[in-house]
Parts: sequence; structure tokens; C-alpha cells
Amino acid sequence: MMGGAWRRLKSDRYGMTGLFIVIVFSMVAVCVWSGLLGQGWSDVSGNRWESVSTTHWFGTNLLGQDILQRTLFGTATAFEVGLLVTFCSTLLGTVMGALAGWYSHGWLDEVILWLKGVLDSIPFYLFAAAVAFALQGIPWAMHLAMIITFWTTTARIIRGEVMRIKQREFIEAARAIGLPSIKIIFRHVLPNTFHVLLVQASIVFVAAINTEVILSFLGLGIQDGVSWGLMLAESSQEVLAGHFGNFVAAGTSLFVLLMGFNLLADALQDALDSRRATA
Amino acid sequence: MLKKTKIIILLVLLMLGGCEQPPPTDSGLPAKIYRHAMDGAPGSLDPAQATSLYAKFIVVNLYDTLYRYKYLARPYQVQPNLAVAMPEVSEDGLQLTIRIKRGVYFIDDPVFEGGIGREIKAKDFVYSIKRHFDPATRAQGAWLWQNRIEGLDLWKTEGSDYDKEVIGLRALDDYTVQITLSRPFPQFVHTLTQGYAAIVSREAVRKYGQMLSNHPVGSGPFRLVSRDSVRAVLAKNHGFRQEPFDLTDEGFDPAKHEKLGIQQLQGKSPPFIDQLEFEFITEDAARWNAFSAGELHFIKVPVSQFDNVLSQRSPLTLSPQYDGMYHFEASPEAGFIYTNFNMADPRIGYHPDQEQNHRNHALRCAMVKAFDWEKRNEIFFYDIGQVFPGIIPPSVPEYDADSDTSYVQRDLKGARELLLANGYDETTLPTLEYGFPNSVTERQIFEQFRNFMTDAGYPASKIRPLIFATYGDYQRAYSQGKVALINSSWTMDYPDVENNMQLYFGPNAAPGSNSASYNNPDYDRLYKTSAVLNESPRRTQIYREMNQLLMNDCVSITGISRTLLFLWDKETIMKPDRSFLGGYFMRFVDLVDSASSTAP
Amino acid sequence: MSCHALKVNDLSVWFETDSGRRQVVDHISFSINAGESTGLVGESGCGKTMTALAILGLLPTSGVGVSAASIEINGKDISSLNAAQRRAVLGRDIAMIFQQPGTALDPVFTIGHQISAVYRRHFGGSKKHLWQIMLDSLEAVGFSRAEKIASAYPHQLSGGMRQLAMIAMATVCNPVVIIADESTTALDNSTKSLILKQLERLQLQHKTAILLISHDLAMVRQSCRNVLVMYCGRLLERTDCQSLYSHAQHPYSAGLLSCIPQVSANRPPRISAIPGQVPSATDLPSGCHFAPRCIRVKPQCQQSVPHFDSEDDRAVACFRPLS
Amino acid sequence: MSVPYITSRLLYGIPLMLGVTFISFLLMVHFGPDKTYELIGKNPTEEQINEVRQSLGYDQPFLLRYGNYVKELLTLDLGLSDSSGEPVSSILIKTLPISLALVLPGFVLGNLLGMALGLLAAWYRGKWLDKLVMSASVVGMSVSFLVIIISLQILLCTPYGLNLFPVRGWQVHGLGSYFYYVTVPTLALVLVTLGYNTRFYRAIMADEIERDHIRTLRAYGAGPAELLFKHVLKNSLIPVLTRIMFSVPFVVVSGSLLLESYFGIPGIGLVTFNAITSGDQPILKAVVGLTGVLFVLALTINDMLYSVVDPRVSKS
Amino acid sequence: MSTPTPPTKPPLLEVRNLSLSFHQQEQVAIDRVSFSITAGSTLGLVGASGAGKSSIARAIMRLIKPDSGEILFKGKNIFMMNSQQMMATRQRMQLVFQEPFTSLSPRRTIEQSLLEPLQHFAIGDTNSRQEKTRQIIQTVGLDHDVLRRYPHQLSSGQQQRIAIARALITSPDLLIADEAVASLDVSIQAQIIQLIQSLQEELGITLLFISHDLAVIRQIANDVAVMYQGQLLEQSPADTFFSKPNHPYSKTLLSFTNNKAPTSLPVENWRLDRGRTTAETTSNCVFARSCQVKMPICDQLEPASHQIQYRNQHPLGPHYVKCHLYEEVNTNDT
Repeated sequence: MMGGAWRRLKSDRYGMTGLFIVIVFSMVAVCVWSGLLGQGWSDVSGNRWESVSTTHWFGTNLLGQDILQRTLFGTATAFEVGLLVTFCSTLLGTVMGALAGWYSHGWLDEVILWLKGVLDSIPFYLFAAAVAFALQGIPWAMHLAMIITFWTTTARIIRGEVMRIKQREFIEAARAIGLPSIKIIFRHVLPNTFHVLLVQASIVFVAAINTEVILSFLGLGIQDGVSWGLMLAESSQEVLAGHFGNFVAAGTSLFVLLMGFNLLADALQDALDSRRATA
Repeated sequence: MLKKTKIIILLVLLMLGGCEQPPPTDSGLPAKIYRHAMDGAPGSLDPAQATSLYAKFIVVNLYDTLYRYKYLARPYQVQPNLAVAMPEVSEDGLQLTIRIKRGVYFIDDPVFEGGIGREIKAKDFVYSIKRHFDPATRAQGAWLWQNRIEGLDLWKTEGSDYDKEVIGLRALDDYTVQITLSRPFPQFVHTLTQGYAAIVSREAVRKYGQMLSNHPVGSGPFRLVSRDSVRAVLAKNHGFRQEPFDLTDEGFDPAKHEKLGIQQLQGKSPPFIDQLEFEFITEDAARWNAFSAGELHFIKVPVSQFDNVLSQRSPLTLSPQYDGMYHFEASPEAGFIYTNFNMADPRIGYHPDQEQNHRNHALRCAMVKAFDWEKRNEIFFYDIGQVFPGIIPPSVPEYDADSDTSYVQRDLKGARELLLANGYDETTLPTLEYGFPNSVTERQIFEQFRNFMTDAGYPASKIRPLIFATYGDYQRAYSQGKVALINSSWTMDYPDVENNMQLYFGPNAAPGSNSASYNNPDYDRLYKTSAVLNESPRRTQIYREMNQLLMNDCVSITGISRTLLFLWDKETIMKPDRSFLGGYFMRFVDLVDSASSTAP
Repeated sequence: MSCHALKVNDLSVWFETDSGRRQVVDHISFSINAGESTGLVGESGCGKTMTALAILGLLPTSGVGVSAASIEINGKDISSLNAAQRRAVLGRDIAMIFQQPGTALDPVFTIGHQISAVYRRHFGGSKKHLWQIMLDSLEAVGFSRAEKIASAYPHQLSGGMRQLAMIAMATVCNPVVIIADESTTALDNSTKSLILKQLERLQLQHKTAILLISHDLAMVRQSCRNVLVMYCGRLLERTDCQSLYSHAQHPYSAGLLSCIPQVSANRPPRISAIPGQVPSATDLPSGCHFAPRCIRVKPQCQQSVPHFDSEDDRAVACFRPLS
Repeated sequence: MSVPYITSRLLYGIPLMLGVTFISFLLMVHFGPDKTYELIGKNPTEEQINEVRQSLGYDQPFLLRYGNYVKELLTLDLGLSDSSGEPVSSILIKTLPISLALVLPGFVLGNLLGMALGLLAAWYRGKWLDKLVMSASVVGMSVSFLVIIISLQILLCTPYGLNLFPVRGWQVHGLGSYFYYVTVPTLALVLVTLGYNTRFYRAIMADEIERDHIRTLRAYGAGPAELLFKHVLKNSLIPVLTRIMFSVPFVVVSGSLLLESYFGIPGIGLVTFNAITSGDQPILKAVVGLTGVLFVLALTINDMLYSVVDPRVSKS
Repeated sequence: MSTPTPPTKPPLLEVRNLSLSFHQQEQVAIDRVSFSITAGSTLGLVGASGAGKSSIARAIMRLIKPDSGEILFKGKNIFMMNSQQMMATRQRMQLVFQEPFTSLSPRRTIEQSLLEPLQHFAIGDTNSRQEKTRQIIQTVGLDHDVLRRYPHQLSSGQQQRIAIARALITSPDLLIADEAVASLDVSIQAQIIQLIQSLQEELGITLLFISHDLAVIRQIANDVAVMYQGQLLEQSPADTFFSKPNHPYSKTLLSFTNNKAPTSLPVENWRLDRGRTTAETTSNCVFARSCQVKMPICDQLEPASHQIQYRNQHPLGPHYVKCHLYEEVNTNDT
């Protein structure tokens, strides 16, 4: 089944472009993590607001830091936020959604639905702000805020999927031989939600990066380090003075990466579409 | 679908109908509306709570104080406002008698009988000061008079009963106030220029309580029309007392002020404008945009625009494209920026172990040496800030222009050597938290600070940012000693350097304004001695000694006074001020007639 | 030459895929006379539904190719019509009844609304008139309380009732041809035969030609006069029902017949089945497509395609017919 | 749909409201910002600090404070802002219409345009028009809100660009000035939501177009207009309504936050943002409570609309 | 009078007075149903959809819990079993479903699906399990190479063969086929019927064959039980049933199959497939509304289930009818 999906993905030009972009950016991120790139993000290596040159490809910022280095480091930040939030919220959402779907209309389902309803009713930025306050000083405050709010969508989707799959006869077949619920969920139900999860995860990834930018602008973002959101926040004070380095570098990187992910998510959705896969 | 759209459009129109009406005009003439940009929003407009620069700015336009500063005279000189003259001081300097003007009325407001504002009496002043000592007020100005006025602190502990008389704060008759100090307080008259000392009416407080903030009932040149999170609109108080403008009284200097057109105001009674609008624009870019689009008359130029606005630094010259359009003024800030070490933190401050104490001192001094004031000035203040050693800034007469500036000169080599000599290396250096409330600039300042330190060999990972979402939370954190490096700025409350000196007075330790929790008996002794002295060479000497003590102990990386750059368009006649005069200048603002009607 | 109610001439349908053309309907021709019903039989995946959709022009426009010399309804060629002209024909001259009664009706409109909308589209008329026409058509399919059914939503009806409503919709304009595509497959046996009865009755009344598509020969036998047997996009046999059941000529037809379980008082003989399965359209065997499953296969069958005479009343495409 | 039904739906909202208020109270008030140090003067004594804490109510036990909060919400007595001393209710009354006026045009326009484009793309599914619309929507989805706002401001509001609209502010006293102030924020909102909206509507419409009953309609000669505007639209109303109803509370509060803070518009978003950064708990509490109520209301109205729109949902 | 009694084999499965209603939909699914299946024989359970046939199958597999009644497997009540006994019992009965595609886990290979029951019941070691899957694949007439494939790569006929293989891999005593051929093309249906028949002959398995199609039942079953709205209306040996059905409903069913459907029936009364809600009264005969030979008593009193006594002791097995028509007539000539 996955083989077919990969074949379909490969024949999708847009999807492959997206994949290529994502891979390039993630390689940059890996290089930053392993200390090969972007280590000078904090160093003052020039004068303030230097324009584009061979030493500073994107120029420098107010402090004289190299914008390229910061952009590269920002890539790693974006991936760190994206991966962490995507992984945790997907995991949480899957578990919650699977439980709610499997025991649908039971008390556990009601509790999970209630929790989801509660979290959904608090405006996101307010919620993020609140979490940021409550966890002041903890570097993961923003991540946590995102995880806590993002899992609900995944859970809703997984719950629906599980409820749908639960109706299928192969689940009854598994129950007929007395397989315990937990095994059925993990062996028979969740693998069938994989394609939905993959698409949902890429959407969460995009949302996480996008949200980081806005939260950083609002001053609720990452603590130490630099991110595209922080660069954009910086740039919002600079562009009117005619300094576009931060804006162009961060804005473009953000745009290209999000574009890559969106293209990939689209292509994945098409490639993994169950209707097409069963045809 | 169509129906729905129609309904929505209708709703929007309805809502618009409920919006505010066009501004009122003054008896047929086109209204003179002056629009003033502020880089922050005021909190409460209750004088007892007007703690922020922005709130004070507005408060002094809504209320009256007994004294104010002269409009144009520099250095600042106190001038009677609601008082008839300067206070009559007794021999020992402890008793002050102040007479206040007759025939000054509060604005009309339903709180008064018949809705007509009543005359201001001496008891109103007494009441207004007492309010600060009433816990119910949640006042913030009490520190100005704490332990200074005879009986006032006792009055508070006895339950803040307004009917109870305070010995040191009495209305002798309707127009005479008598104040008795518990010890000499040379700066006392300055405290009466503060917004905190503005006169409120008891009736208004009784009626509005906490909501006084939105129903100011004062006797100032303006009254409040509306106020929200982005702007406040004030209209001329037509009942404001007629006091013709006198150039010499206000300290007019033709050389400085003639080009601003201030002489035209001679003989007219302020306020000159019909409407005063404060726009609260926190983002530099938006503020600058609004100003350059002609939506504002005045702006404090954001540093990011200095390059654009100025063509050269010395002498400061406006760029040609702005030269014809705007007046400009560069004004040194009455205050300074500094970074304190938390002396209560054994990692970097006092340590019971003598040896370690000594090493901590060396570490602090090394960090002082590593700090690059020149760069800080260049990046954040366009190189026009004034760097000075210690806490006596160039804007005060006690400043010693010939003092040794090595304290604010970068000495990377010295810093490294000092660290090395005291056994500090990458592993033994302590991890320090650098706290700041969240903002782009604060973050940049932090990154620069960290860069300065890494240049001297301090590992970047050992200077950790501690970011707080609100300024209050940051304040709480350092007040509770949870931050090792405290980046602060100090704006002087009155033009007397005593106000700076108390920043390191031992008893003022955190949560007081001595955020470094500096505790040096020598310093404290000197402070006590100087505090009761009037300005004199001896006092200056003591201040300089104290300044030296601070530098010897490497308590703080200090300091720089910013130079503020003001731009205002040529149709506006004024001399803006952001320090002690503050909002008082608003009443003297005038607009050239021809331009007054062409508001955007 | 008599005028056929429906005459399909040389119809082909293919999918354009990455791996080339997939022929699903392969040059078929047939005709139905007015008032007659013809069964189109074959296993799933033989192209029956494609044929029906191609006749109506309902196939998607991208990725699917359709060609036909002509498709005539009462002698009028509809294959060359443009979209608007075709719409005028659909529902009025030719109507289709679909397989899933549960999903073929719009869930958010009442039955009555949907039926009268069909009539209004083609003939217009006052609201009252439309309402009456619609009620008549509901009564004609056997509803005794048509008003109630008319104001009901599809989900309020049982599967059989929905399918009857669908039939009412198909007959409201009194079309020349009705195509019923596996219309009763999803229903219970009992409901199935009741519905077929109603359809039969209506047909007799209105002289409608019916093309009944099914994989079930037993059902076709119940209600059709002629039978077309289709396999892998080709017609293999055409005959009248009686002779097919008494002596089917094509081995495939015979195989299909033998698959039908019989109800009899005595224990019936063991059922026999056609071995193997329908090949996918991507790798059709050469020659006669049925050859690999045929018990009577000859070498010739795998090389050349047996001729099928589309003009004859009885025709069979086989080199070795059974009789 | 009946009174007991509506009541039961609203009753269902009670645990939700309790949850919302509890969690937000816990996070925003209990662990939330502390205004004490902003409200004390210089050199405070321990006693003064306690006085302020007391006057802010920080010294009361948690449950009591929560109980008071719920009571405040129920009685709509929301107290006074800690910063400006203005009654919170009057702040809300002042700011809410502004936020609505600011956001609604963009919201409506974004949805209508999205619907039109989505319908177009779904109808021409797989054709170049579909591909064009979809590619454009991917581009739209990939641009950050912040980037759009900054770019639009430069392009439309500054001398660097066309300089046609105000940089900031909201001095509306007529239709003309309304358009003057609302255009750029609306444009930003439309641009940032259009991509998502188009895709959403296309997905829904494409699903609907593939339904069997649409094929039935086509088989009975229904034209594209009838198919799309009668049947596809009506059938897709449920997801569409859900999306719209559920986004209303957030559009009003969250969606306008960035716009209002950037364009300096005194709406509820900016007030909330300021409350966050200055730690103004009474406002925060009120806004969260308000959105919770709005959300529950939206949930209820949504359920009721379902039964109006889709006969299958109605309680028979 | 003294016909030799047939050797009484103990029933493999016995259902006693089973009742079940779905509370959420307020629907009566099973209403006091009793029957038994002798080891090695095939019971065809027939009825319109919604009559409660599948619920019986699921209750036997203990997938749903009935409200009352007993199910005895090899004489033991399955609802009284502990988990160990149940595990052993589950191994001895298996289920084949209607939809071949949805009855196989789409993300698992055929081999994984087949191995699962063996692993779960811990039958044999790895090698013998693999051997067994190969064997069973052959038994259902497929090649080994399907083992590595996924369900969607197979045709519906092959999928159904796999489903049967999975049911048979634990060598069960009882196989329940729930509409196992209903969704298949006639040609595939014939293949599967053939397969089931030959398997039964080979393995001697007991079969509960559920279908709405009398023709299919005729092919496979020894005995027939007719269900209507949750109740068992008639149960008899197949040959008797098809030659002379007794209950009016059975007669109606057969008449439909023989293409003798009455067309005079108003459409609204066709709702043969409709279930019964718990609220509906049970004091009458459930079929009374659609019965063409309805008597006044049918609306007032629920008939009891009568065993029809044949004058010449019928050798094929007992014959029960639940109809007032047969209450007075205790005997019936054949």
C-alpha cells in the first residue's frame, strides 16, 4: 500500500518539489544541530545594517550580526518547534482520539470531548499567553501551549477515523478471536489511520511554524536563540527605515518552507487517499 | 446568502452609527487640534496612581499642581502654578507655608452641587496628599512623602481617617497650607510639581472611586473627552484661569527659542489649542509612519530612524529632506541606563567567604571592563547618547566633566586578565540570568550584552536570558532577587541628583529601588548626610565620593544618558520636553492658524 | 426498418491512464424496441455501467474517452449533441435508475420536490400542476398515500421505497428509454421482485423501452424479453430470454446460468461455477477475452476475435457455440 | 427544534463553560501575571506590598477567587480594569463593535471569495483552472500573516509605496472614514484566509459534486447552476456553517489581535493584548469568559442550524 | 408407528430463549429465539435484513451481550465461561462476514491476517504456523503468492476465500457464515458456495449459514430457520420446508423467490425489512400486519411455537411453527 503511495507521490511534480524543499531545509536544520552551520548567529561580525555583500549574503542586522547565520539558525528553530510540537501533539491527539473513538459514547469519550471542547473554546493566542505566563522562565512554554491546543484537531480526526474503522468487519473478526482492545487498537485500528495522521502531521507542522512567528512577534515565543518570527518582529521596526535584510531573509525562508510543506501535504493527501488506494 | 450579506452590511452600518461624532469646534473658528504621539499607553489617570511617564503627561494637563517648572528655562526652575508664590520656609527649614490662588475652580461635573465646579481650597490639597497614605486608594506616590511629613505616616497606621487632622499637613484657612517636615527635605518643593501631588476633589473620589481614572475632575487646562487603548482626547478647559503668557517669566532665550516662534505667544492666555489628542503607538515603525504621513504633529524619533532623519552627528543636523518641514530638538534625557549586579546573589554579589567575596568583586569588575559603552551607544543610541561613569549624568550640575572615564571604557585585555588572575575560566564562571521584559529591543540589548561578555571569554551558554511577559513580572523577579543581572533604566523624578543617589541606599534594597541590594555603610552614611543638604559644593563633593564608592565596588555597569530627538512640524509652536517639565508644556502649544484646519 | 427506441451504434469507452489506454467498452452496438425490455448481463467489471453512463453522457470529461457512431433515441442521434441540448434530452427521453437508492436522491430535498423538479425542468408548469403530476407518478409506482411520501425526505423511507420513488422520478416525464443499472441489487429478495413487478407494469402501460443492467441472470429472466451478454467490454451473445435459458449458445452465458442457485422442493443439484475471474482491463487476454476461463477453448480462440453480428436478432461471438 | 431542545443544548454548555472558566482562571489568574509590583510606588515596604496584594484580591484562597469569578460572569459584574480603572463591561461594550466592524468585512469577503473560488475549482476539478486556483491557494497559505501585514503596510500606507491609507488608528465617523481605516486590515485578512478558505470550500464542494445524487441530477438534465447553487451548496451547508459559526468567536478575539495591535485599532484584541502584557486580570478574565460564552452559544446555534439545514439531523 | 428413531447426536450449539434489544435505537433485535444445531449439519437462518439474524451470530461469538437467554456450546453456557474457557471456545467457532473487503485488515498482509489467530491462540510454533497458512491457502483454492499481498490487491472472490481461510485456520467445530455470499456477483457466489460445500464435506464442520436468499439456503442447508422481526417463526428440515412451508411468512418468502410476488400489496406495507422497536406491543403476532391469512386472534394473542407432529414420524428432524393456524391442528399429514 505504501509502495503505491510512494509511486503516486513520485509522479507528482509539485509534491516532489515540496519534498525537495523540505529535505533541503531539514538538512540545514540537521547541520545547525550538529554544529556545522549557523553557529555564528549570535556573533557580531560586522557593522550595523550592512548591506548585502560576499561576507554577509543577506547583510547584517542592527547589532551587526550576520542575517544569513541567523536565518540558518532560524531554520533549526523552526524545525525544532515544528518537530516537537508535531510529534507530541500528534501522539497525544492519536492516543486521545483512539480512546475516544474506541469507547465512543462512553464516559471516557465524554471526558475527552469535554476537554477538547474546553481547550477549543479558549482563543488560541490568549491560551498561549496564559501558558507562557504560567510557565514563565521555562523554555518550552510556547511549545507546550501549541501542543495542548493542537492535539484536539488530531484527536477529532482520529476519533472519527477510529469510529469508522471500528464498524469494519475485520475489527469484529479480531474481537471474535478474543483479541484484547488495546491490541486491536494498535494492530488493526491505528495502522489504518496512518495516512490521515501523516497528512495531519504535516498540517500541524505548518501551523506550528506559522504560530511560532506570530507568538514570537507578540513576545510569547522562544526564549533563547533566534527564530524567523523574531527576525520578522525585528524587521517590523526596520523596514520603514529602509532595512529589509531581516524581512526578506526570514519572510522568504518562511514562505518557501511553508510552501514546501503545503505542497508535500497536498501530494501526500492525494497519494494516500484511501479511495484511490483501494481502486 | 445574499440576504445574509445584506444583514451584515446593515449591522456594520449600525455599529458605525454608534461611533463618535466629529470633534467640536470653538465658536465658529476651526478647531485647533494638536496630535501628540506617545510611545506607550498610560495606565490609570487617577493622579494618585499616575505612575507611568505617559500617565503623568496627561494628568498634569487635567489637574493642577501647586508648582510646575518654567516652560523654557534650563536648568529647570520651579515656578508657582496654583500656589501664589514659592513656599515660605521657616528658619530650620522644617515648616513651609504655601498660599494658593483664589478663584480657581474644578471643571463642571455632576459630582458637585448643581453640576457646577466649585472653588479649590487648601483642604483639597491636604486631602489629595493624604489619599496617597490611604490603602484604599492603591496610590503609588506615597514614597515621595514617606517619613517626611510630621504625622502623616501615623495617620495611615491609625486607619486613614480623613477627618482626623495631621500635624504636618494642615489647611490653615481656605487658601493657606502649612506643611511641617520631620527633617529637612530640600527637594520637597519638587515633589509638589509631580502629577502625584495634583489636586483632586473629595466629591469626585467619593463618587467615582476606582473609576476616577476615567472621570478626571480637575482644574487643569484641559478636560478629558475620551480615552481608549490607542488614544486619549482632551479638550480645552474653557474655565481655565486667565494667566497671560510672559516670556521672561518662562525663561525665554531669543537665541534658542525665537526660531521656534514662541515669542508669538506673548500675552495670550493658555491653553492655546482646542483639542489635544494623544496617540499611544508602541511600535516605532507605526509611529514613524503615522508621523511621516502627516497624522501627527510631534514625534520622539525612534532610534531606527536616526540614520534617516539626521545627516550628521556633530553638530546634529537634520537631513535636507526634513529640514524645511520640521523643527527638531535633541534633548538629553534626565536619567540613565545601567545594568545592576544583584549583590544579594552569592554567585556574583556579596559572599560570606572573604576570598570568594573578593573573587566576585573581580568578576563584576571584569564584566564592567568587558562592557562596550561605545558600541552600545553606536547601535542603540546612534552615538549621540552621553556615556558617563557612575550615576551622576551630564544633565545635572553635579556632573564632573573632568572625571576619570576609565570605568566606562572597554578594556577587554584587562577583563580577561582579571578573570584569569582570579581563577575564572569557562568552567568556573557562574551561569548568570539576565532578565528582561519581552520586547524586540530588550532582546537585542541582551544579545549585545552577551556578545560583549563572550568577547572577554564568558561562554555564551552561561549568560541565560530570563524573559518576562510583563514588566511587572520582571520587576517582581528582580525585586525578589531572582535575577543576577538587572538591566534597568532610571528616569529622574525631579531635577536633583539625590533622586539617583537613593538608588543604592542600603535601606532601599530590593524590593525597593536599590535593585542591586547594594549595602555599603560608608555609602549609606554619606547619603544620610547629603540628604538634608541644599545644593552646595559640599553636597556635590559628597555625591562624587558616593559615585566613586559605587564604581570601586563594581556594583553596576553604568551608564549612558540617551539623547532624545524630537521632531515637530512647522505649523506647531512649541518647545517639547519629556523630562521634568513633561506634560506641562502642552498648555503652551499653539498651532499656526492657517494650518489648523487642515487636519487629515 | 422499424424505429428503435434506443439504438447504440459502435460505442467505445476507454480510460486514459499512465500505462496507456484501458478499453472498458469495446465497439458495441445494440438496439431496443419500444415497449421491450432488454437485459444487459455480465459479471462485475465487464463494462455494463460504463455503457449506460456513456449512453447518457455522464462519464467524467477528463481521463475518459468515449466514441460512438451514433446513439439514437427514437431515431434521433444524441451522441453529437452539445451539453445544453443533451440536458434537454436527459430525463425527458431517457432516464436512468441507479444502483444505490440510499445515495442517489438528494438528502436535503423532499421526494416530491425532486420528482417535480425533473418535470419542471423539461416541461415547466404551475406549482399546482407540477404537484399533481408528481403525485400521479408516485401513485403509479404503487404508493397509496403519495402525499405523505412526497413530503418525506429520502432518509425517512426504506430502501425499497426510495427505489420506487426513483422509478417515479424516472417515469414522471414518460421517457422513451429507461436504463436501470443494478437497480435492485442492494435490496432484499422480496423487495427486489416487488420492484421489478412495478417496473414491468409501468413499462406495459407506457410502452417504455427498458435496458436492465444486472449481473443476475435470474433477475433478468424474470422481467426481460431479450438479453445481451457482455464480457470484458464486448457483447458475446444476444438472444431472447426464452432461448437463452433453454439453450444458451455461448459457453459464458451457459456458465452464468449454471451459477444461479435454484429453489426447488427437492434438493437441487450441486451448483457449478465458472472458474477464474474477470481479467482486469489493463491486461486483457488476446483473442476471445473469455478464452482463458472457457471449458470449450480452442487454439483459435486465443488468436482471433470471434465475429459478433450486431444486426441479427440472435447472435453469438464464439467459434464453438454450444448448439 | 423546541424550547426544551434549546434548553438542553444550553445545559450541555454548562460543564463546558465551567471547564473553560476553570482552566482559564487557573492559567491566567492563579498562575497568571502579578500586577503588585507595577502598582506599588518606589521603595515599598512589605506592608505596602501586602496592601496592594490585598486590594487586588491576590491574598484570597484559590477556590474563593474562582467562585467570585464565576459569580462575576453570571451577574455580568466584571469589575474594573486594573490598569485604567475603567469598568471592564464598558471597555467591552466600547471595543467589541470596533472589532466586529474591523473583522467582519474581511471575514465575510474571505469566506464569500473562498466559496466562489472553491466552487469554481471543484467544478473544473482537474482542469487548468482548478490547478491555478489551487496553486494560488497554496501560495496564499504559505505566506505568514505577519509578512502580509508588514508588506501591505509598506505598499499601501507609507511613502515607500502608494501611501493611500492610514498607517494606524480608527477614527471612524462615517462610511468614508470607515473604508479609509478598514481597507488595509480587510485586505490583509482576506489575503491570509483566502488560501485556507478556498481549499476548504473546494474540498467540500468537490466531495459534494461527486455524490451519487448529483449524478442523478445530471442524469435528469439539471444544469450546472441548479447543481451548484441549489444542491451542492445546500448539501455542503453543514460543514460550512460549522466552520463559520466556530470561527466567529475567535475571529472576533484572536483574529483581530494581530491586526489591532499592528494597526493600532482600539478593539477587543488590542485590549486583550495589552491586558496580557500588563497583566490586567479583570480584562483577561472577562474576555476569556466572554469567548467561552460565545463559543457555547455558537455550539448551540450551530446545532440548531443543523436541524434547520439538514432534515436528517432534525429530531423526528 | 414405530419408525426407528434417528441416532440422536448431541447438539453442538444450542440457543435457548435468547433475547436482545439495542437500547440506543430502542430496537428489538432478538426476541426469545431458541434453536439448536447438530454437529456436522448446516442450519440455514433466513429472513429479511433487520430480522435479527446477524445479531444472533454476534451473540454466539460473544461480540454482543444478550439481555437474557443462554447459548450452549458443546453443552456449556458460553456466558458462564471464564476467560480461559472462553479462549478455548473462541478457537472452536469462527465467523465469516458479508463484505470480503472490510473483513480483512487493510494494512496487514494476507499472511499476517492468517497468522494472527494462530499466534493469539498459541497454536504451534513459527514453522508449523507458516506451514499451516500455506496449507489453508491451498484448501481455499489460492496460490501461495497471495500470502504476501494486501487485501486491496485481491479480487472480492479471493478476499472472501481468504476470510474463509482465516476462519478455518484454527480448525473450528462451528463456522458461522453471516451473509457470506450476499455481496458477491452470482458467478463468484457460486464459487464460494462450492467452496463451502466441499469444505464442509472434507472437514465435517458444523455450519450456521445466514442469508436472506432462500435459493442459496436451499443449496447449502439441512435445516432451515425463518426469522422475522427478531422472532423465529418456523424451523424445519430443509426438504420439508421447501416442499411444504407452513408459516404464512415462509410461504410469502418462497412465493417471492418463485416470482409469484403479489403486486396488489400497497407499497407502504412492503416494509418487510423494518425492525421492531421496544415500544411496539408484542401481544400480537409479529407478522399479523403483513399476513394475508390473518385471523382476529392474530392481533390479540401472540402464538406459541408449536412442534408439528407428523403422523408418520418424520425422519428428518423436528418442525416448529409459531402461528395460530397450527395451534388447533396438532397433527399434520405429509
